[in-house]
Amino acid sequence: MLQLKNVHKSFGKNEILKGVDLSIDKGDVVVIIGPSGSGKTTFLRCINFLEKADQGQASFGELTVDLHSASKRQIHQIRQKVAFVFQNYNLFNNKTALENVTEGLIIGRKIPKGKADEIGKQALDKVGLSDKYQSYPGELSGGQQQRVGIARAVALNPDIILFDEPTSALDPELVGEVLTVMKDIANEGTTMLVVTHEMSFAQNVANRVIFMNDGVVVEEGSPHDIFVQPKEERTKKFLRRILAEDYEYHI
Amino acid sequence: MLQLKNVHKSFGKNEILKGVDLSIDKGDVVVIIGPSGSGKTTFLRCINFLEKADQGQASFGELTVDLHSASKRQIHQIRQKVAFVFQNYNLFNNKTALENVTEGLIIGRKIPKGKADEIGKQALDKVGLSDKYQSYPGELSGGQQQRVGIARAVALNPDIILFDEPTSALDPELVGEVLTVMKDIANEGTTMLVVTHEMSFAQNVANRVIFMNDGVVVEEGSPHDIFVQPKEERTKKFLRRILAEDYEYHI
Amino acid sequence: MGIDVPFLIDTFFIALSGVPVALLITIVALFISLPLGFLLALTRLNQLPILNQFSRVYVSFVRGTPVIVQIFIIYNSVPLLLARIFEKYDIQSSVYDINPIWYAFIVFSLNTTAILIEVFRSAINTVSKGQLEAALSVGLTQPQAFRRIIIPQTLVVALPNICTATVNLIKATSLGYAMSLHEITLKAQVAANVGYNYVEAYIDIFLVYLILCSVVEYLFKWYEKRLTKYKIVSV
Amino acid sequence: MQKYFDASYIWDAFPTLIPFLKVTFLVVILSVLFGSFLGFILATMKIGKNKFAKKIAHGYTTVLRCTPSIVLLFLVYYGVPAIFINFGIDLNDIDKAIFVVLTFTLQFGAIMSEVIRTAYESIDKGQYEAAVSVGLSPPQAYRRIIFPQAFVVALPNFGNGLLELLKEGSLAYTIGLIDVMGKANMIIASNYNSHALEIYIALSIIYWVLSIAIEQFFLKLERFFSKGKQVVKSV
Amino acid sequence: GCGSDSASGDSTGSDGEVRKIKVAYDQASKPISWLDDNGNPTGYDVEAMKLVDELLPEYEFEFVGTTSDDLLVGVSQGKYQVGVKNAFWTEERTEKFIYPKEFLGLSSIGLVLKKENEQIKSLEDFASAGMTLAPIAANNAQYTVIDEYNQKNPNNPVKLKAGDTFSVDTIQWVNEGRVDGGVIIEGPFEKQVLAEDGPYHNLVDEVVYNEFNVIKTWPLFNKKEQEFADAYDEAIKKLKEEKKLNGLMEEFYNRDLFEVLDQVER
Ligand SMILES: Nc1ncnc2c1ncn2[C@@H]1O[C@H](COP(=O)(O)OP(=O)(O)OP(=O)(O)O)[C@@H](O)[C@H]1O
Ligand SMILES: Nc1ncnc2c1ncn2[C@@H]1O[C@H](COP(=O)(O)OP(=O)(O)OP(=O)(O)O)[C@@H](O)[C@H]1O
Ligand SMILES: [Mg+2]
Ligand SMILES: [Mg+2]
Repeated sequence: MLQLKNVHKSFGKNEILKGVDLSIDKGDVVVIIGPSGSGKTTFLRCINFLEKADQGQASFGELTVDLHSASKRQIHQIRQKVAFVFQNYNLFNNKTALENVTEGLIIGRKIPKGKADEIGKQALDKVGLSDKYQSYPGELSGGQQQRVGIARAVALNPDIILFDEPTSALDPELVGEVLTVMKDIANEGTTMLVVTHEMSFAQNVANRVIFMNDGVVVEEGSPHDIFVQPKEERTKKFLRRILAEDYEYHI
Repeated sequence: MLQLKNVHKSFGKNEILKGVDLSIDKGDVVVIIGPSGSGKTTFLRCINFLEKADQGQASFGELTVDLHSASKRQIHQIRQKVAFVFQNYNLFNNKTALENVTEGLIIGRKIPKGKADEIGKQALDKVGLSDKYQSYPGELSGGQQQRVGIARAVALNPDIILFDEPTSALDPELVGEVLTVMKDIANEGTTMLVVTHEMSFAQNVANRVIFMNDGVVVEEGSPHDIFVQPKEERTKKFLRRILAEDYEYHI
Repeated sequence: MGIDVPFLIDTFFIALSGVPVALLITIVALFISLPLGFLLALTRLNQLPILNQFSRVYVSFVRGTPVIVQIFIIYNSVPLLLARIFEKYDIQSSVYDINPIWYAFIVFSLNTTAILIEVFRSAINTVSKGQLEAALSVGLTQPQAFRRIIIPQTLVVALPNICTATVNLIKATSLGYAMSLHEITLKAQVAANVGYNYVEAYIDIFLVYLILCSVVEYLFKWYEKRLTKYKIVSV
Repeated sequence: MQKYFDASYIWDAFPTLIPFLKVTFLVVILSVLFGSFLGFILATMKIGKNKFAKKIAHGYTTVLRCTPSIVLLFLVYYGVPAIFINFGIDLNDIDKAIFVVLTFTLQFGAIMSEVIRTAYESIDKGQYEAAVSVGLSPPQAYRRIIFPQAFVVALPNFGNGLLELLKEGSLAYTIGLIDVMGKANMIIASNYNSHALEIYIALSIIYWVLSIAIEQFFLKLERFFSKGKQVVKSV
Repeated sequence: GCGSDSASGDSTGSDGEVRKIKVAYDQASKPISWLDDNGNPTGYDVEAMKLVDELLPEYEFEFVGTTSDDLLVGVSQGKYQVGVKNAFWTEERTEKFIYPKEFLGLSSIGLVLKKENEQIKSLEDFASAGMTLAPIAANNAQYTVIDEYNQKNPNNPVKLKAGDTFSVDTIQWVNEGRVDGGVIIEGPFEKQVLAEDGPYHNLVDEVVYNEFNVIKTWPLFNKKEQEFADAYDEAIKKLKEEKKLNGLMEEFYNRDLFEVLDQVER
């Protein structure tokens, strides 16, 4: 359903993405892991044109666009198909939870307000925020804010939702709350591309895990392949480091 | 070495601490765990007079003071014995790493600059920042900043160091870095009182764990007592929730 | 209309000779109002009962009324009051021998203080409480913590606004002519009176202030760069 | 002091002065309107990528900040018609108020450009990204998400600028446009310069009340528009 | 070059076409010129110019109220064709403006003093006594008078300071003792102190006015208005011959200064 080919991106002289390919089928839940600075965030942002790639193609079903030279119309078309959940939520501070969810529907999609409110409420219900329609972001806890962020993405009924470390700004007790919601959504068959450090989520929910390092995809496969029998030395080293504490405690 | 008795603290009508007692011996590493809002931070802050308790005594060896009515001189005396490591580092933005460490020595303790620089460099070396003496906080990663925070506390050579969730503002890869440093310091025999969500640290490093809830100490004992055979229902419930993810992954 | 060029040039230097007075007033006013504004800003932030109310009323009056009116009121009523006080306590010096520059110091200090209270109030707010707590926790006393940690950081945030306030202050000193102060505007106007060369005089006034204020602005920018060296990377 | 100070002059001044607020308001309101528009354009130039436009906008701001208002007023009052006369357009007969409004528009524009720029820059870039990511077009994102938030940030400074303008507006009198300040001067003149203190006290009370009202109004506005705003602190 | 005669300055007098003239006046300089409570310009200078207007059918005067600074800039630049502000004559000013041949009015200028200093009759006396003088606005003719005296008497100068018209209430300052004396024109002194309803009539026994000079005052013409200035000369001459101005003097200054015209030096 979504194919990305040969995505390149430099900041100044720094080449961050050195030709990344990726193909996602409908219903897939793909998790990207990798060390800090390896280009995971940059990659997601290129897909959504929040960053303009230097080179690369994206195909959504029929529609194929060049990531570097896409026209305004094409960008708009793709953004309609893709939703983004940000690490630091980025909720609209001046809108209530419900308005945050309906903004894209009413203004972006031209759905009548009544209908949009209905969709918005359903989405908020789904993430367990039935009682927070009228709250402003400032009145919500971190976990609740991130759930609104997810509802905002879900309500758009996009072809795919991109998550960029959706739990890393949360404190430990709130992480569970958000992961549970993501798991539910995945189970409903939503296509998802998730950058995360939550290994348990990757193990339990993903059907494919991609390990990125230094701007390239080093290794990809099922969670079992990657976590239990990684082939590449770099992957092993990374997993050792990130899982160290947890192992230590359980041994 | 440090005894706290009957610490009470309210904010407005909200009673946050409802008579907390604690006794720490030289060389102890005590970890406080407990749900959000249970008063852990408030308790630490009362010890250091960053918050003025409504009631309670603190004894440091000979010196006994009333937490509510301590004089400026007494407060200053106690602060000289106690160091604090903040969750969000709170490094002095306008000072280099080295100056951050030496500020308290030169200005607070009146140690000559030459000598203070020497102590400061040693402390920074200890936390692995030999090459960052002249960096400003803005130029350091989160993990490095927190290590400067620890060096700043260590350099004061205090009787006890208080840590308030020293790793919770860090991203997962940086957590290890800071915990390692803390473990080293503990192994050198420094007395430490640590609020943390890092269960592995509590298990491996602490010689006593305290579970706080709702302004009181619910249960305390060795890590084994608390994690493996907790007595109180509230403790069990809390542990189940906070450990849930980790378990899930390892099962 | 014809510009009298020799006059233009001569008067430029006459106007320029008013710069020291303008600068003296500016510097004295800043010297008084920087610390005073900072202290009063603290009283407002800490909601000290009486001082807080006082500084609110004070700020609102000073910011709410034109400077020229304040000058007038001070210049005309203070001597009256002083004269009575002198009389009552039998002080043997004449109120009217006081150099008017003292009134300028009073008016412009009062004014700048009011503006700086607001500038500092918002700037202090941007320095997180944690900075003070950290300073106390490493054993600094409260005054030490302010001097070494809080004030330097506050200053950085406040600097652009202090710059604006200073430029406005320099321009406002031109109102000193109402108190017979030999500053830039008055000097140029006196020179203009003989031959009614007002066009030239205003061009000179314009040039002198433009140069003076641009230099001040430049100095502030330069100083700001130096102060913020620790900030550059974090952006 | 009673001998000179006659409070009845204060009371008598009010009814004479107040009608002239009309002129003050007219000048202020029009200048604020056009000045904000100009400020918006300048701010866009400063924020944008075009280096040349940036330089112009910043240079404009510096020069206008450094020019005393009275000089600017003369430059506009005499300079603008002088330019237009070259095109055969005679502006000498148009209302003085237009020149005053033009002067303050130019000045207010410079001040507002900085207010708008800093307000815009204070809004997290993520807000824009989130908006386009839910399918808003860039203009929609600005209109619906960025501007409403920047507006709240700009409000207090906008209020300050307005108060400043209100007071500066008294300058209009220099070219003979009679506003409250001008009227006060004329009352004093018609008393042969006597009892000026009382008249100025009445004047400052009017200004004070006015600015308190404006201040309160802006506080209300700020509270009203910043409904969802606490967020910023909590993140 | 900026000038007025391209658009509004159609040549005078021809074909009975009426030319509009803007007459600027200082609108806060009672009783010489001011805008009265009903919004009408009046005062000696203004009323005299109104009489001039009546005699010049080919010109139509429009009175524009403004401040002294603007008047000077405006007339020299051509925005106003003529301005009246109790202006005195100096050599240098003739470079900037046309001074006509005929003066417009007379101004009695003197010192306000405390009763006890009544014996001070001249600037020489005043200077010798080492007395202090109230500040005078820099753009005021009185400033020039004192300044010129100082130039002529460098050994015995008056302590001269410039200030602002509105911040200095000369009579009060003298009475208070803030200064020993002030320069003032007779008209305002009459109206403030001597007049029964004057605001300082209560000081009538405390302060005195000692005239030290009577000076001619002039309208200022824009440099391009020679033709108009000549027309003015014709008209004002006629008015003086018809003694029309003497009445105005009485009305605004309570005194006909034409009586002392032969003693006037300038
Ligand atoms: N706007 C930018 N300008 C310059 N360099 C940038 C920019 N954005 C990102 N980078 C650099 O690109 C590299 C990759 O950043 P990216 O955020 O994609 O990494 P990441 O894999 O998401 O890391 P993390 O796990 O820490 O979020 C980093 O070295 C970063 O410094
Ligand atoms: N300055 C304050 N004013 C009012 N209430 C406060 C203040 N500081 C803390 N509280 C309240 O006191 C309670 C305990 O706060 P505290 O920060 O001590 O909890 P904690 O155990 O550290 O929680 P966490 O794990 O979330 O840090 C909370 O309900 C909090 O809302
Ligand atoms: Mg990232
Ligand atoms: Mg806490």
